[in-house]
Amino acid sequence: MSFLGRGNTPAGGVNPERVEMALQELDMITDVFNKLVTSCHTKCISARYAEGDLNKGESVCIDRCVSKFFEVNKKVGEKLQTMGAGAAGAGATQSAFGQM
Amino acid sequence: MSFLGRGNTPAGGVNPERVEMALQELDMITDVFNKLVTSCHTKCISARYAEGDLNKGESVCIDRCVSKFFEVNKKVGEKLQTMGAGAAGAGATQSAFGQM
Amino acid sequence: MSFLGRGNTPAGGVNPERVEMALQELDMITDVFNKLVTSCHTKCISARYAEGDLNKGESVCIDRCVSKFFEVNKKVGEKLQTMGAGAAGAGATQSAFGQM
Amino acid sequence: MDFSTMNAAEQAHMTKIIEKKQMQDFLRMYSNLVERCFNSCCNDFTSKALSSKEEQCVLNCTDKFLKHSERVGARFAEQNADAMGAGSK
Amino acid sequence: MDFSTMNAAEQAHMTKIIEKKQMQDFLRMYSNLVERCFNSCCNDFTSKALSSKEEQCVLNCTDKFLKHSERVGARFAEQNADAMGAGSK
Amino acid sequence: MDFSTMNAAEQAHMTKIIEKKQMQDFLRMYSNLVERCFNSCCNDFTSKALSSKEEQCVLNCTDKFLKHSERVGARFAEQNADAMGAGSK
Repeated sequence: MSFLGRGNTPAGGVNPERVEMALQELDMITDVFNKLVTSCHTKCISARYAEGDLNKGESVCIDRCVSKFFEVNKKVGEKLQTMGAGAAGAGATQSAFGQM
Repeated sequence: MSFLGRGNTPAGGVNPERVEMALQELDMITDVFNKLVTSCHTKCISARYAEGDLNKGESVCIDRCVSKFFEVNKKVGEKLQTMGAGAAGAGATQSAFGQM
Repeated sequence: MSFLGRGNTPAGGVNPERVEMALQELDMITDVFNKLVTSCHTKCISARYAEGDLNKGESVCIDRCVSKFFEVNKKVGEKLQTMGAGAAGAGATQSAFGQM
Repeated sequence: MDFSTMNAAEQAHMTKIIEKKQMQDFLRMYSNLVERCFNSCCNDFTSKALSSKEEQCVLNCTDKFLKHSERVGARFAEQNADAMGAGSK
Repeated sequence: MDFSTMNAAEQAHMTKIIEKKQMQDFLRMYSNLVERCFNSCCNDFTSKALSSKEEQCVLNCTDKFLKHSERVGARFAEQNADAMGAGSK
Repeated sequence: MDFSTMNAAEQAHMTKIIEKKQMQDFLRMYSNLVERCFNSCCNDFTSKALSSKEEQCVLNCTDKFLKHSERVGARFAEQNADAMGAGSK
């Protein structure tokens, strides 16, 4: 997921652009992780809550779920690159500011 | 959706209040657009994904969906103005800070 | 919900750390309030919308719903403290920055 | 929430930020309301115009949601006051 | 949205912020797309590898979602232009 | 994520911001947990008090969610490490 470029480094101080990019990458990772937790909870965890431990079936399901989620992440990323869809993402921002 | 007022302009520099307002309006538009995309996807797109193109029925549905969503946006806005409901929105903020 | 500690106060100016903490607490309260509104709406309000007023059954349901939600909030908080789960929360942040 | 430990400059600063947040809260509430009432009330896309039945549904939905939020807010404030009375003193 | 009342410095400042927001919008769209297509297409967890059927579903889902967003964006821009023509002049 | 290209001042700055984010992550996780367990466990509003059955459900729900998150986090870190080993070197 290290697809954000990096700016040039100054000698000693803080390069705000580079910190900004690292933070954007961190927010992205946190966002993906939270979606992964929610999706795999929906797919694997019974909502009956008869006990507090993960049972064998749930544990195995989680491992496979994370693995498949990463594969889907990769496929979607490749598809977006093929389509050159960088532009399509910011629909509202573009629609609203088309005249600038 | 241009319902946010504008402050006075200084001669050459950046008026932070006006930039702030424009950003708030931009965030609002982005938020509405994202909700529109999600709602019309739920209403119009079959989750079977047998093909990658929009079929005729889906395309027509999207056009009508956007149109109806704007009408609902207008009706809700008018209703809120009638009710003078500006106050009701920030429930938690007010509940939590009532004593200040 | 006043579980965030407070820093030392300077004489006259603004202590950014303390303001930061108060804002974090405010965001938390707003977040909980919004979830409460959504959950109790799902539990208590019929989606038929035959009239604009809350009926007797809906009103009583809302009161009980808020009360139960606070009890659940308390139970979850106690459980998290027992488990010392402060660490478990920031999964992605830790996963992504484990090597720092 | 208790601000008595804050000095005057901090309280003034907070008040300004809170006013900004209230505007943001209001805008988000507005768009949530549009989304919620659209999703509940509009299910027929054979026409692009809102039917009178759909329109009435949207008005009732808005009305009821605001009354719901107000009631939840009132109970929330009571419970919060109770919790703080018990907790912080 | 109308920026004609802004001076050059303000417009330049806005442009920079908007570019940053477009990047964030794109990243969020990406993760939403992964979540959506995963939830719709993956329902069998007897294996950890994506089946060819699931993979095709994900590709179609991505494709269709982007076409959907583009169409919604086009209609949105039209409606917005109409609303502003009627509202602000 | 790889911070080796950052200088010491930048790393210190990042560490401080990350600590703040971890607090925010924790608070959001807390409120998500309350919402999730409330929605799953509470369906009877003939009383305002939590029944013992509902309480047990909430405790199990909390317990299980944390164990779920930990397991997902462990797999996530492994996959991320794999992806970065393959991608950046």
